[in-house]
Amino acid sequence: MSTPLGLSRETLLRWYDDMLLVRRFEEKCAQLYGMGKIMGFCHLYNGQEAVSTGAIMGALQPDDYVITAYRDHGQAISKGVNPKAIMAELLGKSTGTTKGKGGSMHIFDREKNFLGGHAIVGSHLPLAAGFAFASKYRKEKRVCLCFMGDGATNIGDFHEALNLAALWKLPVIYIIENNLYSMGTSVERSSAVEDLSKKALAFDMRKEVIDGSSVLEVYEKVKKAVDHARVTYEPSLLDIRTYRQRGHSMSDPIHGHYRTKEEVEEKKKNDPIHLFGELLKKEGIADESQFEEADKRIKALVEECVEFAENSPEPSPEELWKDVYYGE
Amino acid sequence: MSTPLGLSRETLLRWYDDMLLVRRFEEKCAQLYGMGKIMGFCHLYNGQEAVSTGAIMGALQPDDYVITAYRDHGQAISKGVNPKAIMAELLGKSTGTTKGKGGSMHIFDREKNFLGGHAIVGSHLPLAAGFAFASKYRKEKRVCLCFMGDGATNIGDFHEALNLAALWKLPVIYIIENNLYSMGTSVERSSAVEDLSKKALAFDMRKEVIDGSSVLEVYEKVKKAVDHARVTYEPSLLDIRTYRQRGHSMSDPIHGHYRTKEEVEEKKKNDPIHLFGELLKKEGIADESQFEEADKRIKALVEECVEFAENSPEPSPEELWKDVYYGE
Amino acid sequence: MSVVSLREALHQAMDEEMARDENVFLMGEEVARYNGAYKVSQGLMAKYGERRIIDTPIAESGFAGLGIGAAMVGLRPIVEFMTWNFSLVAYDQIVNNAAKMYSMSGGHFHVPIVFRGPGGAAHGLAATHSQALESVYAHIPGLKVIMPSTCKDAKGLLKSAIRDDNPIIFIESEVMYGDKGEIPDEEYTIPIGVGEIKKHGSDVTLVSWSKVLARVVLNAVEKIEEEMGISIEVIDPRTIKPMDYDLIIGSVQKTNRLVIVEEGWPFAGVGAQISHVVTSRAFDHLDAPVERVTQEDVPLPYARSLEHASLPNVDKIRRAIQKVLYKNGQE
Amino acid sequence: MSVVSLREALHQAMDEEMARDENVFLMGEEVARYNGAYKVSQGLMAKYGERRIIDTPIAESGFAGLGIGAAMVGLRPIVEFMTWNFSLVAYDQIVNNAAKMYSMSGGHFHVPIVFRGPGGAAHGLAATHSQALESVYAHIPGLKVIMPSTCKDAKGLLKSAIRDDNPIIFIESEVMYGDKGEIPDEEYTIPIGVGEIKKHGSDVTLVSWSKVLARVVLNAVEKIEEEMGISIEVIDPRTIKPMDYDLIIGSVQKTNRLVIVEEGWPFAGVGAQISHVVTSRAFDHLDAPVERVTQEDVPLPYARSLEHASLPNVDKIRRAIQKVLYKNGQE
Ligand SMILES: Cc1ncc(C[n+]2csc(CCOP(=O)(O)OP(=O)(O)O)c2C)c(N)n1
Ligand SMILES: Cc1ncc(C[n+]2csc(CCOP(=O)(O)OP(=O)(O)O)c2C)c(N)n1
Ligand SMILES: [Mg+2]
Ligand SMILES: [Mg+2]
Repeated sequence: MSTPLGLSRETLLRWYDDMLLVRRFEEKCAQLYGMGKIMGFCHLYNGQEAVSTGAIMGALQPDDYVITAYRDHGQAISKGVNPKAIMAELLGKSTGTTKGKGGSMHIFDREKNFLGGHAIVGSHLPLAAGFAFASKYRKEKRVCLCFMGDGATNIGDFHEALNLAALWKLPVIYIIENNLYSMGTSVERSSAVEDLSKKALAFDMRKEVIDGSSVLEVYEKVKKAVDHARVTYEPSLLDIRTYRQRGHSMSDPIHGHYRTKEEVEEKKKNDPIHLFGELLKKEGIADESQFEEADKRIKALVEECVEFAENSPEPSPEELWKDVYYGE
Repeated sequence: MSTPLGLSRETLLRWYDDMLLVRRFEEKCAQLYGMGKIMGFCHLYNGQEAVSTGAIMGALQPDDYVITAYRDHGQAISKGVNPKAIMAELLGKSTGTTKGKGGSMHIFDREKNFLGGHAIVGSHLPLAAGFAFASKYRKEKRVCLCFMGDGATNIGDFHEALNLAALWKLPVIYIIENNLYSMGTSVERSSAVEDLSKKALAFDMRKEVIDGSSVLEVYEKVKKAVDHARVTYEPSLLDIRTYRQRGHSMSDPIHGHYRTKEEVEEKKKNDPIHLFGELLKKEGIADESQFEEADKRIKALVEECVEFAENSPEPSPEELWKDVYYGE
Repeated sequence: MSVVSLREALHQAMDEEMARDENVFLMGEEVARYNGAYKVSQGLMAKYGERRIIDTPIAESGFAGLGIGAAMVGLRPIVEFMTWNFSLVAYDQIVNNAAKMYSMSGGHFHVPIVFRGPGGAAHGLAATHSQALESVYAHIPGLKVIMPSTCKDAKGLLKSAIRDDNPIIFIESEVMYGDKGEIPDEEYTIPIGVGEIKKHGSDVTLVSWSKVLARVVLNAVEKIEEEMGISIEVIDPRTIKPMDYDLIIGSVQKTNRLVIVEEGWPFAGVGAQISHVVTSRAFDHLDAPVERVTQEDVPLPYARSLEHASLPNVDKIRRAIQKVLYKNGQE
Repeated sequence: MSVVSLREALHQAMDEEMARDENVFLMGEEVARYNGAYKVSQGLMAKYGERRIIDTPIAESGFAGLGIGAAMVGLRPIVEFMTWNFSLVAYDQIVNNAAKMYSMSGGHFHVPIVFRGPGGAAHGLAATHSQALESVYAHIPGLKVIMPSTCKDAKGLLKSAIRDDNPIIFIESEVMYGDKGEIPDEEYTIPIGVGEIKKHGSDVTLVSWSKVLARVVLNAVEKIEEEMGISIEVIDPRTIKPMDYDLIIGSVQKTNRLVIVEEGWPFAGVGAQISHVVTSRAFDHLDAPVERVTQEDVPLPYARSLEHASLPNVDKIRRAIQKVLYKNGQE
């Protein structure tokens, strides 16, 4: 039986599970935030799941690097970071990914080559060039995926990082998760070019526009960029069109002065999980009952995460003085 | 009798004088620097004269704004800043353009709308957008010419300033004085695109490549950009190809690891003053004797500048505390 | 008198000054259509239009620099940083262009601009989003730094800042935007560089400002006064630079003891400067060395317990007061 | 012992550490083909090739950040800022990424990187190019700040810095690059955080560092000792953060007087921090309040006379010493 892109049934279902896990995880975060158990800023990934699943779980090897901004739960999960540890982090527990130091915006996992979780817009782009630089310096074949929002393409570090990556041929793929808005500001009100992929022209950089509602298209085109980088060390700029179904962060409205309820409803029809589910059914790879089973299984897993987090200890007071200077 | 671009004989000769004045002024600076009378960093303009003369004296109105980097003597002179005051500044005298506060890299003149003289590479580009913003805010027709080096196109402020200028349609013309090197680094070793005008593509900005050895071409094409900005408020990025005949600053060699003596000699054949002189002769607008007369006149003027500077008083000690907080 | 929130007080200051002077405009991320990330500019776009209330891309260095340029040629920009943490990408623009322009241009161009926004820690925002940065700005000649702790001061000082012809660093507190306070009904301004005695006392002088004064110190003093049977004089300098040393020294000459409580980090913080100047000018009046309570010298962690342990709190303030009074906590 | 210039001492440190560890590389503007704007990296490209000696575009934030990223995954970059003035465009990278990464990542990623280059004033470089910025870096937890004043210390401390696993701010002096000094022939390092008594004395302790110590203080002390008939103890902390307070306090317990001479601006400068800590820990030993000599609180002008008047000089140091000794200059 032929499957989409010749991918195995197991692979396709694993991707579906991953997207669903991210969705359910974020919904739980919203709940816990409402209950005051998660503090600070919390930026949810609802609607963008096909990007992290297709790009990371789909196109990457385990020892490839991933770095992203503060909207980082999805990429972390797709890179294999333990969701229990992520949930514990959100609750500020010692079992969290950073022992309660970083919180939602700063998820890190050395073992999984997940290098954060960064909260200053654009400032992580040069770091990504640095990981790629190190890979090339050591003559490794590791590549780096660096995720950013559309709003991040207007800041200076974007220009400096992409110029260095293109000039020195560094194996980094810069992925714009173009969800059309930076907080309440639409792309056409913040960028002189609405087609953000055009920004690659200033660096003669390989570029592509990608439909972020299709996990298969994301996988296929990110994989092409990754393979290209592995062989040639050349970077790419990928403009992945997606949509944020919730408010910018927990304290922001889903719609308001900057986008209408109608727009959000319209966009939700392209929900990436729904579309992928329909495709899997059409292709006869799965049926409704399997999706129901998956949903049960994943909801249970998310509950386990919460339980683990709830039952984990607070960081000890001495923790305040740890990890400030290495080796001291 | 028809003249180039239908410009009056007086105009053409005035431009020739301006270019020659800049040249002789800089040669004198080199002398005085050697004598230890000019301190600190001093960046000479030799070889780039056609740019400041054609763009500023040629294409601008008096109330238009000019801002540039630290290689600023030429633009200041072409904008009408008194060369005596500039020379006095270089000697650190109270009669200098900034009373001895700023030195060579920080020439300012409010009356002439010359807004510096800036020494942090790229940091003046956002200021230029601000002048243009103010012009539009007040519904004036003033435009701003902002000069920068080729090396400045790789820094973040370049990206942020050009995006704001294009996004908000601000009447600013960004002029790259592309002399092929930033200190000892050639354009192809510092920028992912060798054709720097391509950087305009990231902002859908009007752009043009200009031969900086021809004062007439500089005038004609900068004028087009200026007129366009006056009418439409739209910015431009102009890549003017020129050449620095001397070292980066007084302490740097004219040639060395980064460029050969041969290259410099070859490039000097395109000396903009020489080329313009030949053209004026060919067109029968001036002959050798007039150039000799002009050279005498201008050398005398430069001597006056030195005399004025030498005979000017040092800043008074109280000056240290002045101009720190306005109105205090 | 009427009671308003800090958010409203700041809003009124900008509204009144924009009505008063056509050259004043507000620029920043989300200040216009979104009505401000923290709603300080709520309604200003509706009133003044998008010509004077301007949404920017995420490009702090770019729009800070654009504002500086506009100020050089006569406009009076108010540049909002969504939080002061994000000003660090614009640090060069503020330090090299805004602060030095008037001097470096030999008086040709001054820079009447206000940079404002919330600073310091909120709750659970972690290291990059919780910084109290007054020291790294107050260190720079050419800048003035203002940090109000009340609604009244916030409005009066922001109006003075907008009218001032120099670059001003105006640091608010995001957790206080909803806090209410009385402000006069008639128009008023509060002079830059003049501190205020918040509470008279005789045994110890306590200097603090902004959120840590309003939220921690003022709640702690009465409690501590009762516990220890002492009387504390509390001073709010309101302006960090120029600092109102005379007011503090006058108080220390009476109490002979000084405690400084600040949210910033200890090393070369604002408190170190106050401690040095007061000690050198009131050396013979000090019965004990100046004590400082600061944030611990570590990046601020996310977890609530660690965050609390790192920031100034009542216990630390009590210990500092006991120390300058040579009283052992155990007694 | 052999006599080398400061330039050569720094060069040797980088050369030896690059030979010792393949992961060490040098990156910055003009460091490779141009052999360094100040020739500190002279010959390194010829020896190690362009893979390890790397010319960058003018993009301090970009290459500082790239270096931080490379350090996070195990390389040990040396990032040269042509001068520290240009680091201000990379301030966010250093403050938010380099300094906080180890803590914010809960120990997952530390950042072994050295940022180095010349700081402070040279001659006639004016306001934007003459800044002594140690205070705005030492204020930030997670960073170490080193400012050597001799060739020996420069080499030994730079080697320690390159081997240290934390982000290091290493500030040199461009006017001193040609200054000569003795260094041991055998390999050596100098520990970070340990100061040195440059000259023993009994009446006043004088703390200073970097160029102002080497070029101004050391020339002034003997003269002043003779004039005033006193003996001065001179201390070079060598590292600004962590500061060797114990060494200074030990000296002050003997001399009972402290003068701090620094090139930076006064407000919340490093000297304010030293003054506060020493005063609070040696209060009963101080016979006079701590005196500071700093750059005046203005942007540094170009003209030689104004530049000289703004920077620390012998007259200012003499006055400060007279003050802590309660001696009137006129006597
Ligand atoms: C330098 C900087 N400026 C401002 C902010 C505040 N801020 C956080 S997220 C955000 C919007 C970013 O939008 P985008 O890049 O499109 O990412 P998205 O949130 O849509 O995923 C802003 C302005 C910041 N974190 N850093
Ligand atoms: C941000 C910053 N980094 C580095 C420097 C040091 N620097 C001064 S001029 C220069 C080269 C600039 O070259 P370019 O922009 O091409 O201008 P040109 O000198 O050729 O006119 C450098 C690196 C600086 N002044 N500012
Ligand atoms: Mg977005
Ligand atoms: Mg150049």
